[in-house]
Amino acid sequence: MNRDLSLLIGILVSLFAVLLLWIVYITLSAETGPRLATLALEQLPESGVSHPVTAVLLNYRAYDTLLELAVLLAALLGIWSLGPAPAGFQLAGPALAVMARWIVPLAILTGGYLLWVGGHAPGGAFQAGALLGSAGVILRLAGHPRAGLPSEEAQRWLVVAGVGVFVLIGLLLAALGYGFLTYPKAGAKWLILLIETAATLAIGATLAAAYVGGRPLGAAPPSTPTPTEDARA
Amino acid sequence: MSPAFLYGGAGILLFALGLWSFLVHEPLLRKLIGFNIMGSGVFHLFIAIAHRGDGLPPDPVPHALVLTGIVVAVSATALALALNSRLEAADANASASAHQTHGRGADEHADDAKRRRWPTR
Amino acid sequence: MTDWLLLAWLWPLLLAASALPSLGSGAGQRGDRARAPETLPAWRASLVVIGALPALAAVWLVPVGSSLSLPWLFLGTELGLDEIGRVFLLFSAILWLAAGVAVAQRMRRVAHARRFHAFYLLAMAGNLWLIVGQDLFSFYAGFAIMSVAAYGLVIHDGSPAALRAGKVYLVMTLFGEVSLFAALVMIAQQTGTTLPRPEDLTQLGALPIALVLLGLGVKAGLVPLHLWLPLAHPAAPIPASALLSGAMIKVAMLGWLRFLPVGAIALPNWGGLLAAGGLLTLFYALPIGLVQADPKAILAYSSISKMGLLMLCLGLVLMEPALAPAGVAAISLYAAQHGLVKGGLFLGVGLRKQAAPAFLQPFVLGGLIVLALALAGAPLTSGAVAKYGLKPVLSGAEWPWVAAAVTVATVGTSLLMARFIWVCVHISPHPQPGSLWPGLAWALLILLVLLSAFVLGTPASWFTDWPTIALGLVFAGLIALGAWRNPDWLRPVIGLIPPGDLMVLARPIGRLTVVGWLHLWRPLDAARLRVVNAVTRGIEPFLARPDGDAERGLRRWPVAGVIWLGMIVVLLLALFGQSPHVQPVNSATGDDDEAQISAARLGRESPSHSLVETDPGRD
Amino acid sequence: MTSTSLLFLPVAVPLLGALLVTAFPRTSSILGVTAALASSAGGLWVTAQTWLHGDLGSVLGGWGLPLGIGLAADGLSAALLAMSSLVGLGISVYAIGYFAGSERCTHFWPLWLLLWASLNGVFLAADLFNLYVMLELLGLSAAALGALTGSREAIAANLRYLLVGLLGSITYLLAVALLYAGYGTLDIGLLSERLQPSPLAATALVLMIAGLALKAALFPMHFWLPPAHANAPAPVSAALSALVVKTAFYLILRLWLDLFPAIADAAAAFVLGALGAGAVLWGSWRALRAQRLKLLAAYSTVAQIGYLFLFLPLIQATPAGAARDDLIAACVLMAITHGFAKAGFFLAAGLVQQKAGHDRIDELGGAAQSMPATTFSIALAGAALIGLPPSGSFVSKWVMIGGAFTTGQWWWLIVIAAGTGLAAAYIFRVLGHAFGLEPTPRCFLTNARAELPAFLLAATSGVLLGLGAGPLWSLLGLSGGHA
Amino acid sequence: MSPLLTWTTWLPAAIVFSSLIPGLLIFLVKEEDCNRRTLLNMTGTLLTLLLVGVLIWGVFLGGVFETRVTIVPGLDLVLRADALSMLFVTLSSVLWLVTTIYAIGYLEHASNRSRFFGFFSLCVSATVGIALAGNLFTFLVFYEILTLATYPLVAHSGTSAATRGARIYLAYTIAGGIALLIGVVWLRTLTGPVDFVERGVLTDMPAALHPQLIAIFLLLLLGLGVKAALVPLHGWLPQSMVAPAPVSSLLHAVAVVKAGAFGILRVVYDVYGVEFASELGLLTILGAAASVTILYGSVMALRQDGLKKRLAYSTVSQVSYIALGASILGPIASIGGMVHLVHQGIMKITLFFCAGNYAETLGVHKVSEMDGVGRRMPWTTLAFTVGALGMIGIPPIAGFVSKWYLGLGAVEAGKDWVLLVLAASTLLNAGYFLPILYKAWFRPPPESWPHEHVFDSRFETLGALLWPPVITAVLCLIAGLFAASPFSPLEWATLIARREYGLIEFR
Repeated sequence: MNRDLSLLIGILVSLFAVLLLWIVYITLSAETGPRLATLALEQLPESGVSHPVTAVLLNYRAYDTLLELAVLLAALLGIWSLGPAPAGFQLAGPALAVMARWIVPLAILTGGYLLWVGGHAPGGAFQAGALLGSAGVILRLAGHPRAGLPSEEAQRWLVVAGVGVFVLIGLLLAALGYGFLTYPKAGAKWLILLIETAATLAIGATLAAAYVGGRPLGAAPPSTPTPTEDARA
Repeated sequence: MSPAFLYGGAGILLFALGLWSFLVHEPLLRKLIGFNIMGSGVFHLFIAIAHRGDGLPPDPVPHALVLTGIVVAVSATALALALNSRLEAADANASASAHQTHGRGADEHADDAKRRRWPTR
Repeated sequence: MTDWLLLAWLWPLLLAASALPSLGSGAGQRGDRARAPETLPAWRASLVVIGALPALAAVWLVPVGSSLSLPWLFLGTELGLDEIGRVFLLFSAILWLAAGVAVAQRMRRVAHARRFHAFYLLAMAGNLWLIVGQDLFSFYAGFAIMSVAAYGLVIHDGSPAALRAGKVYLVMTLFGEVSLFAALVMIAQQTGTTLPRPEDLTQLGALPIALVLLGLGVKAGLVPLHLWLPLAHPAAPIPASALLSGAMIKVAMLGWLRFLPVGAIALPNWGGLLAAGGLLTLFYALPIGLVQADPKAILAYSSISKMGLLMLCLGLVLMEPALAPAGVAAISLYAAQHGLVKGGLFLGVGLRKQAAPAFLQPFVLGGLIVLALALAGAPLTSGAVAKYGLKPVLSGAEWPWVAAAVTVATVGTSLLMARFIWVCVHISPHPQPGSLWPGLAWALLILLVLLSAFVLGTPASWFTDWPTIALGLVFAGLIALGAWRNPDWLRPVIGLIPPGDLMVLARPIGRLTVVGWLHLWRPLDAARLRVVNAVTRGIEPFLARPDGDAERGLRRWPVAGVIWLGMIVVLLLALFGQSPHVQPVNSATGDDDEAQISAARLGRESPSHSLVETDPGRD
Repeated sequence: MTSTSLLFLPVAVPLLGALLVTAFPRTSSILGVTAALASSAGGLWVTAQTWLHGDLGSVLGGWGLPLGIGLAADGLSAALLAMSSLVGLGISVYAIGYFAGSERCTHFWPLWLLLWASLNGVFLAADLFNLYVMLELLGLSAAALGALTGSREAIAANLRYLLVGLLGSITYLLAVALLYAGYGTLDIGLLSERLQPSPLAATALVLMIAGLALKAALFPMHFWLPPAHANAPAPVSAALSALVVKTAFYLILRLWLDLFPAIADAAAAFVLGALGAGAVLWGSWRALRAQRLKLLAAYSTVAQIGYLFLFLPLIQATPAGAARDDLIAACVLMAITHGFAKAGFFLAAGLVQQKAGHDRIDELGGAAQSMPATTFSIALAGAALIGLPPSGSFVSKWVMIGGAFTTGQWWWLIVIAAGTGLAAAYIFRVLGHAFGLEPTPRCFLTNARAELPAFLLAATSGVLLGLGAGPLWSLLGLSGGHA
Repeated sequence: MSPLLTWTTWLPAAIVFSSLIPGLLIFLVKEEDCNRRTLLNMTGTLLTLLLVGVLIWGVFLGGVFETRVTIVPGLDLVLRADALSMLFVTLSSVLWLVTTIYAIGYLEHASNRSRFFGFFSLCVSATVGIALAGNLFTFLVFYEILTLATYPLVAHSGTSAATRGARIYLAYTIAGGIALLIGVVWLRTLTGPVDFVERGVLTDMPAALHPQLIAIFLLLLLGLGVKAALVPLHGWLPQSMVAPAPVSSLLHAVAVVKAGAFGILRVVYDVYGVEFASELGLLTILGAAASVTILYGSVMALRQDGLKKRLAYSTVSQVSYIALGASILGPIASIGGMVHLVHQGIMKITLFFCAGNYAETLGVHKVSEMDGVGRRMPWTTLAFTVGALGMIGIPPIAGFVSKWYLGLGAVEAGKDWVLLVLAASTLLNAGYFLPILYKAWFRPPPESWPHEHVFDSRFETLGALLWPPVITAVLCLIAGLFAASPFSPLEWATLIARREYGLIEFR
């Protein structure tokens, strides 16, 4: 029964793909207007950042990014609601421990750099957050039960920070009369940077906590205090 | 055969492949991989759309959309994986407990486990 | 003065209401069955007598021809008193009074006395309302109340015979009532008024006339419809049967006189039919009466024959309108006379059976003989006077031989009366106390009958066809002599035909219909049941089976995927089906004119309008 | 601050609430309820503004339309916003009692407020990609909420729901990509002006409808809904059935009416109508055969969604004008009434389940009889589900049948008649158990705080929306701009 | 006149609410709080009666009373007091007062009384709503609410038989409701909003639409026929006799069954117009259905041993008199039909009260157990006799009047076969009522009653149980005896008929 079903799906999907290819061929070959590119690029100077993608992400369509962070938060809350975290991995062997001791600070540093460079070159909150998250994953693999993350209480604040800062700034701007998420020309750069840093921390913590896979356990791990938190705090 | 169409066409093919594997393969992991391939297919299409001829800088908006799409895909996959791990954990200890109490053949347990209701709240 | 008319029937109705069980007293919840039949207090027993007084007063106080209209009562009642009404009111009131005295005395200690009194008063109210009321509604209302109440009187003592008689009476009366109702409706519609005078009734259709004849025929005892009479009279208590025979069956004549165009136009065929019916009844009842053993049965059959005579005369009058004035007066006189005499005879039989002191019996017998002679129309009696009244009708009628036929009937009647006296002589009385007042009332009644002969009749009328009467009596004497010498000479003949003659046939016919009905109904019912069972058996498993998880299949991803993709394909086909309008505007490959057309079309106002208007036909 | 610039409030307030509740888990229920109050106030405020000033629209970020993300609130979205606010408030008040004392309460509130934010976001969004992100947030939080009971069925059902949601969203995203490629803008308003009938537009429409049909559980693709809604805790299944499923239908209606009027044609509408008819019949039949109360309610949702899709062929066949406005308004009224009724029904069913310990219908007699207020709310909600007067769905069925007659599509009548009959059968199958020989309940309201929200929601759907349908007409009248 | 004008708008609505609001409040009353519940009940009934009195006085003065609420543009809820509605509203409010007293007595120690009286008042407000409905939409709304409100009453006793009966009742009425809904909407799409107008709305419809109009009439007849218990659709009535006596008396003898008959009158007179209906040949269909029902109902009643079952089948046949009256073209026949609406109500409610009394006091449910009941409970049996004789059509009780007018109207319209139907029905009625009277009055009572319940009251049974049947029996007599007097049901029906047929001249 499954054999012919998958065959049927195959045929249907390929038919579907042919149609889509034809459509894409027509639309791409037809010389459509410049779409939003020219407009976005012209407005770039007032957006407070020089890199166009970051401008779109954090200024023109800041609302989308806010919601995207909320999606991330929702995913984590969903994972936490499923129950306590499963037991962590046993302490890493010497090779992994050494590598972790090297890789984790490096990841944090490059994350910081990526965050900064986002303003004028490809980079920004998400890439930096991803790196921090990977650092957390490595720590978790290396046997650290809470993937380098602080107590549950702190984790909740960390995770909330990203969306929180964004929303508060938006509301503040609305209160001041500029309109929700409408940055004043002058302060745009610093506001974006502030949002980016908060977002980075939040994304890093969220991804690490998501990898842990459940509500963090109460007890702190017996192993050496990891350098990461204090470095960043 | 402009490069944009080439790249967009590849995106569409990726989407189709992902869709096929998402629908056909029964184990969850293969479904999730299929879903991510579909996602990347669409993102390739977005990137292809962003191309404005080789001289000009590409259209930043699709790029931003792709970035957002990726993060959304990641979080969805995370939640799906968490749900799946809970599911397998539930099956595992259900079959374990079934084994001690009834001592019947292994495969029957699996069916029983699947059907036995988890005590609701 | 006219409000006596209202009082005539309202007074007995109110008394009947007061006879109802009082709320709080004995009819409470405790032992309502244990007590012996309670004897009615004197004042309550006398209600039945007082009830008839206003009617009697009305006869004298209300001038003839006056009328009292009460638009608000019932459906607009019109009470009045014409000649016929006055005569009927007179003899009915007298009869209700005389019987009332008997009821007051005789029916005090008997079981369910209170119930009998209530029904008696109700019947009286109905009868009087009927006579006094001129319009259709009053007639029908009085008729219905009287009939239903009479049922209560007939089955009073609850014996199986009484119950059977009651059932027959009720069924036939209801049929009569229903046909009367239909007739009255048609009369009201065809004449346009609810107060039909003979000239309004001239253009009545055949159906209403037939229905009136049929409806009232049941009450009058027209032969095929008379079956209930011989059963009801013997079963009912004496005063009740007196009234049944005396007052109640006369109502039919009143109805015919009121609702048939008597004297307005000639109704040859209907008149002939009625006359023939009357004749048949006249001659049918006599022989059966002769062979009856129960005195009340004999009297019943004599009433039937007398009613037959009246129907004959009415038929003749209908055929020959000229006879109307004299005929109507004669009929009502004859009816009155017959009512009083028949009532007297019945009460006499009652006294004969239960008169208290032994020494009164000869007087009772004497009275009975006098009344019998009056009924037979012997000279110097009111019967002769009444028969004299009928002479012109019989002689003037179209059928020459009718007068002869009537004389033969007179002989028959006298024979019947002789038979009756013979049977009365042989009744063994078992006296009961308290028959003084009924005796007195009876005596007064006989006196009235005798006096009426002299008051009303002319000398010539005293001796109408005395030779036939004499012949009858001689003949009766011979038979009596024969029977006296050897009593069992006539034994085989007596009791040959049971009282309800044709009723004998009723039982087999009843059984036949029931069997036939079952044969018809059973297969139908069985078929219906079979169908119902088949249907339920068909649905039952379908419903009962706890249906498995029909959607488990649907839940498997490949299946869901196929369905989903299938839906996409269908939608695409639906949209791409109308290819012209979906042609891409700026497609490089598409031909140019196609693009122009769709562009032109889109040139006008917002796209949604254009699309829908241009090709409404296609969807 | 003109009213148009405050359009973001219904989204921002619940979002902020969610963050607060996440940060302070111990006081989550009090914070949660205050946030619920605030967000329903915000939603109702936007509806009031739309009622007074007509359609509102504003662009976030101050960059003008093509670039920034537009928010729009016309009659249609204002009405649904009002529904989601009121129903949300009812569910929140109920949830306090329902989750009191269990540690699940800390998980419920944040996810619930995120769900609420995404609901309001969908109703207000005027940008296609923004809608995608909102749908994702909605799908994720709904799936997470559904799995709260932690039972194996719940987790399996919600995993399947999540996958279905993802498939739907990714297809929707593909359509967005195509539209952006073809017409260069993401805003619905601009797009509807630039859109010409072309294979691209047709494919995009089909993709979007396919994706959203999955999320709206239209008949063949409804397989994920019954287990997901039946195994979720009562307030969550109320939210899922009453609100979440509605958003997908709202989007289809919005796209059908505003974005693709030129492309959508009668044949496509007929296909969707036919699927709707199938949903009505199959959903009602399965509800009649369901053994558990919540499964019955879930299948009844499938049926009611079918009714909504029945409106599409009718609307498509009626030329623009008062008749078409009536039909659209009736469709919205049906959606809103079902929202209130189903929320009331699920909350009441939850109470019955808590009291009886199970929700097998055949053994519910005792519990149903001992809580008159709850049974009365089930009756009122049931009347609304069947479409008996004086409920709102009666008025919408009246207009629907009228539309079927005027457009000559008489075959939908058979479906409506059969649907109503089956609905009456399964509702009164439940109510039949409320008249057993159990002892007489002492008084009407046994536990006011728990029973009142269910009762009020059911009463609104059963009576108020029926008699008070007028304001909705004038609210929507504003949107169409027609006569 | 202005103050007078203003209250003419809210009076009809006030009447509907005067029974609705106490009903809703009664739900909240605690079970054992009897006197507050009775207080609410009595205020509801008396208030409604008072307002109806004021309404009659107002209508008599020629005032036009109309409450109009537009729910949706093109759809408005209209409550208007015209002559026909006054007839039905007076009947239901008077009988509601009597039945409430009876119900309070009957359900002395019963369970779920708050629930019972709550739904009871809802039913009455629905009936009043049906009576006062000014257009088909309002009629349909209240028609369906009546179904909803009566279901819990039929299922009140909670036994399996009750639930089964209620389920059957519901199946019929919901199906009827759907048919009615489709018919009404179809009509509305053809003619626009359908307000009840004295001489009918559809007289001048183009010929092309006639087949549709006939189909619509059949649908409406199907919907209304369920409640009016026309033959194929009457199955629910005998089954719902499991309901307690007050329910079966007010609802299944007056409110529910009359709603169907009233609906038929409305459709024939105020929607189609009786001349137009006869043109389309609709009246013959209605007449045939009514006649078949009359005979079938009576024949079935003959075979029932259960007293209430027999009365139920008698209701089935008697209600079709009204339909028969409507189906004969002519003012007199319609007078007969309309006045029978009232007469049958008061007579049948008397019979059901008595049946309830027998069941409650003596535990007698079957006709075979009724020997000698007249001796044990004379006043109840007397009321039963008045009602039964009235049903048969024995003058001077009310039943005769309507039968007379029906007969007269039928003969006027040249349909003599109707007389045959009336005659047959009278005989059949006698066939199943007189044996009961015979058993009650003339048979000796049994040794002990099935389960006699001795009340501590002076009368034969509880005062509240005894007085209602006596009052309604007296009402029957008065309606019969004083039929022709002003303000009698007959006069009012004549007024309606005169307006329906446009006979302007005033007698």
